[in-house]
Amino acid sequence: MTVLEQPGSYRPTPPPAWRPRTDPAPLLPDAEPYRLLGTEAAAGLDPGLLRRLYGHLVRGRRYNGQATALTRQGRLAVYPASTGQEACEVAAALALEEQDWLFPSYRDTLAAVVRGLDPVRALTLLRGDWHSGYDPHEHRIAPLCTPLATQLPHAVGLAHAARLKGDDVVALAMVGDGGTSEGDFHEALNFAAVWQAPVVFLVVNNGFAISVPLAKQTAAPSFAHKAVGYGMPGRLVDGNDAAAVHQVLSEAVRHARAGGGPALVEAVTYRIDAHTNADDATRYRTDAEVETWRAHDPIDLLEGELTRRGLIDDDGIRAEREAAERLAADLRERMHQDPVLDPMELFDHVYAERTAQLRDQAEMLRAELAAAGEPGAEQEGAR
Amino acid sequence: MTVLEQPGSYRPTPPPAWRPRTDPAPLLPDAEPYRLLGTEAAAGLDPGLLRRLYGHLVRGRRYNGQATALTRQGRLAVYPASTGQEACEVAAALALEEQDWLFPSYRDTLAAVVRGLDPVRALTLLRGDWHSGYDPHEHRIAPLCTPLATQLPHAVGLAHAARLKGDDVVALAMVGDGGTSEGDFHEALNFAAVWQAPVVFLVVNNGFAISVPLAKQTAAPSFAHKAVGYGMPGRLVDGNDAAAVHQVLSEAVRHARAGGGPALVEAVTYRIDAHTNADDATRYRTDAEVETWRAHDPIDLLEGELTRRGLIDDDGIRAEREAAERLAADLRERMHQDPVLDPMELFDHVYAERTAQLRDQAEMLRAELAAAGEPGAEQEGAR
Amino acid sequence: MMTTAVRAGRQPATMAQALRRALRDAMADDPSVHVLGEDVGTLGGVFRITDGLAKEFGDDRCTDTPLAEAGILGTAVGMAMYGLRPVVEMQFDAFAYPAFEQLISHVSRMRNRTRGAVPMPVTVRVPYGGGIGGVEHHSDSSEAYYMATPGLHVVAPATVADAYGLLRAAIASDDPVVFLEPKRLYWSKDQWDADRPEQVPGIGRAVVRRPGSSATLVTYGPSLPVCMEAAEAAVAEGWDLEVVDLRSLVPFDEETVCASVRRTGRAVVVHESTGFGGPGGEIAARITERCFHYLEAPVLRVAGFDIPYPPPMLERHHLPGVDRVLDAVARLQWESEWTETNPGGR
Amino acid sequence: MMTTAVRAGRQPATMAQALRRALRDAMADDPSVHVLGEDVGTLGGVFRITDGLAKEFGDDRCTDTPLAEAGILGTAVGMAMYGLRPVVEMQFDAFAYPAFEQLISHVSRMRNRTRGAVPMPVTVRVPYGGGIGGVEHHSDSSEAYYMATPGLHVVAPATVADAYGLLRAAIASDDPVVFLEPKRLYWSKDQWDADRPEQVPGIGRAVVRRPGSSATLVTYGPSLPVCMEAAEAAVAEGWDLEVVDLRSLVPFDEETVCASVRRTGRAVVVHESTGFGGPGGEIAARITERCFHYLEAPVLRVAGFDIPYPPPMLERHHLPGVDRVLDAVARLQWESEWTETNPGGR
Ligand SMILES: Cc1ncc(C[n+]2csc(CCOP(=O)(O)OP(=O)(O)O)c2C)c(N)n1
Ligand SMILES: Cc1ncc(C[n+]2csc(CCOP(=O)(O)OP(=O)(O)O)c2C)c(N)n1
Ligand SMILES: [Mg+2]
Ligand SMILES: [Mg+2]
Repeated sequence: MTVLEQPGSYRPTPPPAWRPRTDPAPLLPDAEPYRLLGTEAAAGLDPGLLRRLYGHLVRGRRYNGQATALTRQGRLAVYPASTGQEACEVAAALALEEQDWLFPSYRDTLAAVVRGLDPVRALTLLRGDWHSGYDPHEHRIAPLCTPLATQLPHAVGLAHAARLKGDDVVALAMVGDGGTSEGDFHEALNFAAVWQAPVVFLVVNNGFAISVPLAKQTAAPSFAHKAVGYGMPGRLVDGNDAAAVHQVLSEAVRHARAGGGPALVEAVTYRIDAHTNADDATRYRTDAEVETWRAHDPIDLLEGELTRRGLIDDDGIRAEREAAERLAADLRERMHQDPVLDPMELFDHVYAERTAQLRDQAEMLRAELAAAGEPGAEQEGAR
Repeated sequence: MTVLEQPGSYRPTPPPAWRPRTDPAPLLPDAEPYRLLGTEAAAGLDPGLLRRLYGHLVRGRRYNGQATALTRQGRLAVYPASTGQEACEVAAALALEEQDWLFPSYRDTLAAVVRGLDPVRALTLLRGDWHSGYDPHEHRIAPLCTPLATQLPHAVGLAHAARLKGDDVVALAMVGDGGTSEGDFHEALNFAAVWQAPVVFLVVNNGFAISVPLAKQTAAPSFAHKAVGYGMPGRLVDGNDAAAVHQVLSEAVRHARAGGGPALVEAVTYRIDAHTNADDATRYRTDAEVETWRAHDPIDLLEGELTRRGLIDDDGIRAEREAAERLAADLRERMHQDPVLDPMELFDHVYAERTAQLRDQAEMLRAELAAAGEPGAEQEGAR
Repeated sequence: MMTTAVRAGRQPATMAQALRRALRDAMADDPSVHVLGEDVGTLGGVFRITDGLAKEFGDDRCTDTPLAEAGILGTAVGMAMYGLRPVVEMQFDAFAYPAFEQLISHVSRMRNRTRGAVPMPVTVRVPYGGGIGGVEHHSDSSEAYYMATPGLHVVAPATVADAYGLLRAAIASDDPVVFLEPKRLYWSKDQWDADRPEQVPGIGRAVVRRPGSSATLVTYGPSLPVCMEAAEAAVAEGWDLEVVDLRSLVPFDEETVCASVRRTGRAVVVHESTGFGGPGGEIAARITERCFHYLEAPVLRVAGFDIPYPPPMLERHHLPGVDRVLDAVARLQWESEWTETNPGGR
Repeated sequence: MMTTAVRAGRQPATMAQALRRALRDAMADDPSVHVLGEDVGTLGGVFRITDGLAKEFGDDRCTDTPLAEAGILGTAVGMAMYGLRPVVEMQFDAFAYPAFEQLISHVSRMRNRTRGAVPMPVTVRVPYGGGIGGVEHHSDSSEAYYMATPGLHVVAPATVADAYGLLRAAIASDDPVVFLEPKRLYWSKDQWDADRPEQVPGIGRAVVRRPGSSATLVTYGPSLPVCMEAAEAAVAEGWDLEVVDLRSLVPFDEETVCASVRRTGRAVVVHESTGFGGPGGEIAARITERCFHYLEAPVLRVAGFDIPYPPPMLERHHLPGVDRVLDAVARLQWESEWTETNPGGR
């Protein structure tokens, strides 16, 4: 199936509507994931940035550990840890400006926390307290999204709306390797490219969708190779190299901000913990595989770079670890306080105003609560 | 954003799960659509095949014209003509073996007819008689599919099932440029690639989805460039060059049959008629554009080749046209006979057996028909 | 441009014209209103409801999207998060199905999820119902799906004035509204003054279209004209039927419906959607719960059959027509039968 | 492998075990049965219902698919066209929504479209309902959507024996079956002999789980245990409640339900799904149509609130429990009240 270019005497005119719409070459990713740490290029990196990334990684790791521990204590309904993937979480949050928007998936509480969200509020959903514990507009973080890939078109719509209004806003949306298989992934990328919306799609490829390994998820050379099919650049990066992820994402964000349109970044990483605390990862992968990835740990990689370049010493490392412990202690303590929930609130946000039916139902619940002497009943009169 | 390959002293091990899964290069299409007619390569083509293609094109064009005329006479509810796209329709049908399956979209009645389906039965849906007028198993043609792109996963499932059973079956599924934007397109291609199912996807890119032009549908260099993102070969072909479409599809079918997995073929063509008889194409495109495409007509291209090579003379051309007229006359005549419909059949195929509720409803309708002296009532007793 | 075809003063106007005018006026009044969908721009929509909007307001306000319903609704969610008021057109009822996940999991729940911080002022316009000779997938009635989804308003106008007023109200609403446009009423006409549209009292208010005393027909959308005709025909049979047009299924105006049924003591719910699991079940059950001791007979339902929508040549057998409505009314156990069919009494 | 944990003879067995055994037996009996879904292979499903199947029958018979529900159901359609019997697992109720277009437009209609030439023997297993402390999107009850879709059977077992029998029947059916598995009953136990499963009389037959004379509780799936408990508690109040387990919503067993209600004269429909537009409307309306003159009181409904499923910490307020069922029974206008609330009589 090669194109034979041998013009004959009456060679037909080419189909007039046909013109290669974009040059595909620059849209294709390189064959190997981009890396910075340990390469000479790393020498040019801002030491301050590296220290910031490092601090977040160390605290992020501790945060993942503490949240997982809280599930064992019944303080969280469930926790999908990003242990091992912290470089992606941290870099995604730091690549954005204040006015930009982050669209996290359910695994990306850490990115939200790094962006400034109170860690306890970030866990509201997973704690089972309310569906989302924060006002998305406050830090410009969309609610942690559970139905896979459905947050991607939201990011496109928001970025498009901002662009139409002339606002300087980029949206960064995170999705897993499994999530790329959903139709919404495809539709979102296509809308973004057609509208040239300022969106950066970050595929956090951690090798598994629960138990399903990459080979059962895609046959593509990489997820980054999908980009050319939408007419946007695709980039492949070592997801455990915080500096590389940060650089690639920052460039993509800058490109989008400058009107260059969307980009797709695939970060190759690994989920060190099970899918969630409820999952048993030994059913579908070997400890040996986990170990090979532990040898490529994002914290070690960055710590190595910092140490080698004399940007951190043992005291510095200890200080970061202590900060992480303080964060964990604070989280532990605050999560041990029972949240105060008002059951009557169940009827408050279904619509801007309760319907007649909801008023009846609220009345019924109020009466039940009153009969049982439970809280919630008394406030209701005031509504 | 280039990959810097400068190994440092402690260069981190590469992410162990990372290996380029497939070599992307052979999956990428050439920049220009593949053409045969008018090139020297055409000289190697089987004259018999060219004559067959030509006959089908001429009859297909007439069929499109006649069916459109029938809508004006109220004999068809609606007709989405494939005028100008006949090369794709004919080549798709002829690229398949007897045991293979065709999955047409609503515009592809012609492909079904070329595959052997009675032209009148092929029009059942569009006539408003019943939803599908044929047993799909008879010619291995899935029902003409209206919800866009939804037939693509069906093709994948069927081809996969056949492969699991060890049967030698390839499925060829047709979809429009607009249809590629749907999530089902994405999911189907991904499943096909992961399962290495013997499916050929043919994107008939006729430049418009009703009124929406290509530039509002995709920003990709071509639809064929989407293939690499799934890990299957993508090929681009001049959709008005029947010989080229046939060759590319036949190769893809052979490849799939041999266990090589799926392929994506984009045929670049143009819809000469309006979207359907109900559409007013002057609202969204110019006559001048249509004219440039008329100059690249699939029948003219093939007729030119045949004439130049002395494979057809005026008599031969006349004979084909007469055959087309006979087909049209037959179609006209048979379509002027009112179909006989039994309203009671409405309850027969909802489930294998009527539910109690459907029995009640059938009884009600039977009584109504009887009261009105309409047919349908009398048969019912026998059910 | 057909918009301007509606001249000053009360004139015959079609529902399509009123809808178009509502979109135009909403866009003119509020720059945050954006229309998006398949073919809504250059073409003006396959039913021409958005005709002229792209020309008047530009492609950015009235946008031809790629062909992907989940993508359309999903991007609308993002636009709404940023403060816009997207009005989405689904080309036909059945082509809204690909967008169900976005509709159910996000459009209907985002406000609740965020404790009110992120409302979803999204209007989803759905040309719906049959009776237009459409081939498969072009005549579905899917209101039952929407009704079963808390967080959505579900509206179906049946008159030209309501089409305008309710669409304006839908677009102005801070909650998501599924706006069902009865396809076969698009070209129905009423006297209507485009420059002084009647006030429609917001979403959630039913209206008595015809007062009567013998029984109540409860209906909405494309079945309203059927019920009005049935009510006229019923006069000859000695029945004086009241016709209630629900206008919105959610919120459901229990008050108006129940007041009517309490007065008449008998009710028939009429809609085109399939009967089993359709909207009529909720309506009949609710009326019965609230009005049981006023009822002389069970609330009956006249609906489409429990089958996939039939092919055009058979659709007349499926659609509830005047005769079926009258048959149901006849089965409402009028005096003479009452004692017969229920010999033991209660 | 947990399958083998069910030993010979009547033993305590969980619904999860019975479902697993049903899949296993169906696959062993019929090579055309294929299981597919997310994590159904190596992991055995997030609820472990497919545990061991991939090992026993190979990856081609029990397949971990890419993560795309429309793709799963859409390919299942193609597999069914080729003569296989796909059993699809949707990981949770709410994650079936992306597959709605395939379900409505194809799975439910293919037989009808092709005049019976292409039946759709597809089973869609849906772990459904709440009460398991799941976070958002993990506790939906979406049976109303399925009920409103002609062409689908809708089944919901409530006992271990039914889970086995109905799943076998669903897989054997030549029609598509949405098989709703009450998540919170997965680990409920019954005495059950895996090697001699009780015969279950096919899909479409309700069963009286507890005979009674005062009123009928009509329910299914996760609400059955609630109703049984309520019936026991009601004895103390002097009520002898009959409990009807529908087992399948489609086909709907009018006969059994109406026979019961005609006997008792009173009925309460109980389910977890939201009330408005939920399954109970159809059920109540249908009972009323058929049994009006036997009814001493309107058919009442006890259902989830008309809200998106609440967060885990509040779900106990949402779920219909024993008290709400008893409250509804109390409102069935027993002798003394009857005259009070309806002074004029009828
Ligand atoms: C639409 C949808 N289907 C299924 C699920 C259930 N589910 C939750 S997480 C998950 C795996 C996701 O894998 P991936 O996208 O790779 O993200 P990761 O968990 O690895 O971060 C699945 C199947 C879901 N949340 N949404
Ligand atoms: C899911 C879905 N959405 C919308 C439609 C309505 N519709 C029918 S044809 C069409 C345009 C299709 O364009 P394309 O895929 O390019 O095929 P073509 O008509 O050009 O052959 C649209 C929007 C549909 N049939 N299905
Ligand atoms: Mg993953
Ligand atoms: Mg097209």
